[in-house]
Amino acid sequence: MAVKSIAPYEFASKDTADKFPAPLLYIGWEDHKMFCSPFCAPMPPSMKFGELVRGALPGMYGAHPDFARIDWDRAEWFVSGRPFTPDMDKTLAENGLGHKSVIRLRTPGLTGLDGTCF
Amino acid sequence: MSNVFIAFQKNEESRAIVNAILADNPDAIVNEQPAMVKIDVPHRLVVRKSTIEAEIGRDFDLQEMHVHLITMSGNVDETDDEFTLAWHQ
Amino acid sequence: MQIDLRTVSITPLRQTYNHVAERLGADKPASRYIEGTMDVQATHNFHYRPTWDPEHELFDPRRTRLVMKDWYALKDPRQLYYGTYTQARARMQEVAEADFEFVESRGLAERFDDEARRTALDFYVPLRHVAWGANMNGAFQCAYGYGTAITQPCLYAGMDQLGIAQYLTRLGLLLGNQGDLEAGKQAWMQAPAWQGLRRVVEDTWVLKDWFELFVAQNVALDGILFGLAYREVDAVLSERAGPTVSMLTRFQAEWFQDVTKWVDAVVKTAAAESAENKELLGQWYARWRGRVREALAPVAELALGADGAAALERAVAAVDARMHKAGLAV
Amino acid sequence: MDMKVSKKLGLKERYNLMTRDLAWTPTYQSVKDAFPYMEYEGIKIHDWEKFEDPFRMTMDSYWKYQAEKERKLYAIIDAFAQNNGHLGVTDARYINTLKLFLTGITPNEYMAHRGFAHVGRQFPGAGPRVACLMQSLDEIRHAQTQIHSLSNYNKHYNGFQNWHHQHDRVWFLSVPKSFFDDALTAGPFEFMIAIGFAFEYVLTNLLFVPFISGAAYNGDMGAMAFGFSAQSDESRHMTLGLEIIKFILEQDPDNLPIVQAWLDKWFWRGYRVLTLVAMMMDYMLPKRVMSWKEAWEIYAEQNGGALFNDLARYGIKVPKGWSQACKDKDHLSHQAWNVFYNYGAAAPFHTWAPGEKDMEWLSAKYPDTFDKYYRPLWTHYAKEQAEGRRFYNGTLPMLCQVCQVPMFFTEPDDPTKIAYRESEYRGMKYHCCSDGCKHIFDNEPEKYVQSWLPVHQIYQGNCFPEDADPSRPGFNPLAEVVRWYGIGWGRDNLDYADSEDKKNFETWRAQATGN
Repeated sequence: MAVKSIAPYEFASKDTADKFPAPLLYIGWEDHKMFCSPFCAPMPPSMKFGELVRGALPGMYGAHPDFARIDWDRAEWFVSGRPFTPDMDKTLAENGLGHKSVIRLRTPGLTGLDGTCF
Repeated sequence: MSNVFIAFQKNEESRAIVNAILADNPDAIVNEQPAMVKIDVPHRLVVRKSTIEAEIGRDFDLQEMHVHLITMSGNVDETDDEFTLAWHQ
Repeated sequence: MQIDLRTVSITPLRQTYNHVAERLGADKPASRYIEGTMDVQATHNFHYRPTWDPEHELFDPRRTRLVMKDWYALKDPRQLYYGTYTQARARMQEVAEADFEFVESRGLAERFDDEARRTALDFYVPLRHVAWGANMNGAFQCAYGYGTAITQPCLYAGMDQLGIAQYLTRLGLLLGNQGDLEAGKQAWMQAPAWQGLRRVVEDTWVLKDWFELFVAQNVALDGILFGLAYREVDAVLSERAGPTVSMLTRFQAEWFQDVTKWVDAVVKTAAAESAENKELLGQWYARWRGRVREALAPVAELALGADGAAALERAVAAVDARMHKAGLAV
Repeated sequence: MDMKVSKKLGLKERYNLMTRDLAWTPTYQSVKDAFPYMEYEGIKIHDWEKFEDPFRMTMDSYWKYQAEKERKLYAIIDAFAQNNGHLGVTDARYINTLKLFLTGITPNEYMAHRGFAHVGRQFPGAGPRVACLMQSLDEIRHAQTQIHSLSNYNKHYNGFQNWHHQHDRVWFLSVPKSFFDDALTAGPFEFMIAIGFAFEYVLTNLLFVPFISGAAYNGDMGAMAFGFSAQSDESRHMTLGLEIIKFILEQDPDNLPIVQAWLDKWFWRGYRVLTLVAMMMDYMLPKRVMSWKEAWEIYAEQNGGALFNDLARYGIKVPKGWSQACKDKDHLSHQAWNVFYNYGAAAPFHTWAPGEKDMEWLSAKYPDTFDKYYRPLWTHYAKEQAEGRRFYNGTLPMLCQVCQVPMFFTEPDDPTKIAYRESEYRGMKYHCCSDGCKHIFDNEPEKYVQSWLPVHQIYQGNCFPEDADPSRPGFNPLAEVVRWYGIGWGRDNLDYADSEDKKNFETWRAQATGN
């Protein structure tokens, strides 16, 4: 199905990659809905995945008591819902992440405040 | 069976309208809330001009009811003498 | 515990909304007209283009060739917002109701001069369709215009025209019967005298420029037609057969006075904005004045016979004078 | 009192002469040129005369009754202002619901006004034209009476003053704004199903009755007066909505699948907007009327159920997202208020964690879910706040491409898992919060690629004041966005506990009770 319109109805997406300082990456931490929604942030494609984890995530998630308890070796990652094993030393682009990719982090054993997934 | 309903602001005139509705619809269920009164009736509700007029002692145009209405549910049919709300199924 | 809140003397933090204060140039109390009108329409960051007009934004100043730096300059001197609008019209309708009641209860319609009755039915009854056309156009201006200051009174005027169509319907039923309404519609659809006017009305329905439509409908057509119908024809019928018809059309006569204040103010402000606007408004007025004048000639004759032409010229001259005063080169 | 014409004529016949009989089919211009938007949506209308007029009101009665309502309403508004009625409300937390109303609802009353003028011009049928135009008039009434009623609050409390500016810009206000933009940019028939039927008939009770009853419960005579007065027009609107859907369905069997698809879409779009009402009812009212869940059961499940039962004779089915919406009722408000607690710095009203008494009520109203899922969150926040660490989320959220709500909604059968839905269109990914929104996107991607998503716009650099300099050291993007929103930092936003509103309200109330 497509939009029904009286005349041609084609408009460029408002959110193509060229309009941003860097491609957008969406990041969610499973079972920690205290951060009410996944995050959205521009991330340089040249950034190493490890830098994302060490550099960006603490600022995003550090306020949660579980964050300090994460065992990063056991962390599980997903891209668009599918399991994914990131290479920490490779860049986001080399890990296959592009504009508007969604990654999710699961930290087994950590299920939020009183186990409520918040 | 589904209910139709109608709700009015609470005031002197709607008090009379509500009384008329209760007289004409024996199955009506009244739900009083602050500043609002809601009436549910199974299937069909009728508001009669003549009953309201008897209640308030003057001529009453059914369209005057609009001033006090809050909400309602059901198919409307309006004539000079009657206003009805009904579900057809 | 009974608290008497009136005894508390509070210094307000602010007097009005910020966008209103900016327009007033200071934070001071604003009228309800101003608070309920200024900047009420959304202006930025529309999400989607209309599927019915993908060339434009949902609200888009480019739907007319007229250009205003600030569309809220087109204020209504009557300061009508919904509350004052309905209360003003309720007062007028109360008077109209009393007039209809009086004509009916005293049997004035039955005793009305038959020749004058024929003229009144033949002339006024088809005008209910002109008013219907005006209602469509008021809706158009409101829907596709820009800025609440102008779109708001456009809808009010359109709804007034619906009311006028309904008063004319009652006039027809009071002086005649349902058959006279049918005959009036028949004349509207087929009688040669009415075809020019019907063509004008239908032509206004396909105008794309809403401000040109404002000039065509509210300035030219309303201006000339109401002058003719509710001054010229009314005066003749009144002289010939007493004030019965004047009573049944009093709403229209009062309304025309009221709405003229607004229409003239809008044209004046728009023309004063720029030489281009003035030029454009002048062109639009010239075009529609010519069309309406031509279309009304047989209608004026139908009502007034040989005197019709002069009456129509007076009605046209009155609008010319208004437009001249509003700054158009007429 | 309607127009007294010949006594022989009944109400319907009289009204016919006053409306339909005025119209004619143009011959000097084609019907298609005079009514150009009637065909492209694929709806087939064979006979506009078959439309049943909902209420047969002529303009003179309209003016008369509406003027009477206006006189009464403004008398109350004036008295409320003169008597400092605002100091009679339960407490100043309540006033935040009014800020939400003025910024989120009022501008959309205005949108409805313009939308009904548009369809009221475009329909060739005289019956629906007149009903639509009266509704257009009513809708500007609602916008203005709200602006006027809340004007006095604006004089004494923070967060009302920039409603116009904020409506076009602030992140959560793009939720209701995009909803109305979506409806107005659709074709005239879809607009009628979207606003006239789905919104006015199916959902409006859930929006207004709780707000107005909330005002009544919390001692706000002013808001109660404008709310009830507006509602008195609503019965006309609801009836128009119901009559128009029946009319379209009766006109041609081919209309059914189109209408059903619109119902599926607009039920879901409207339900997402109601998220704001859910949290208002359960969390923002100091004294609560009923829970969101109870309101949903009465007005959606019972009443909506009866309605769809009635429409089944036309082949209409309950809208697609209905059963999910019914499942959500135990969770929606709690999850939604957490969003505003998170982003309380970026909203022009105050937020707070519910206190112990509030939580007792929530626990009683939501016995299966509140203690199990939500109480620990609020307890944690309260503890953090007591220790000087009131939690604010400093990173921008991912938004749904369609409803534009931050992606907080959980899977229908698992309230612990956020739902992610992804589509691809022309080589780009688009993300939605639910099957409902994804379905809407997939049906009309050309429309939703245009969405002005506030978070993305911030990252594109479109949401900073002109004098902001992102290259300056120490540039604080969030603070600059808040400035661009017209939100006074520390005055209009942040926690209620530290607000000027709270302090002023308490001071003024103390003046009323002492010397």
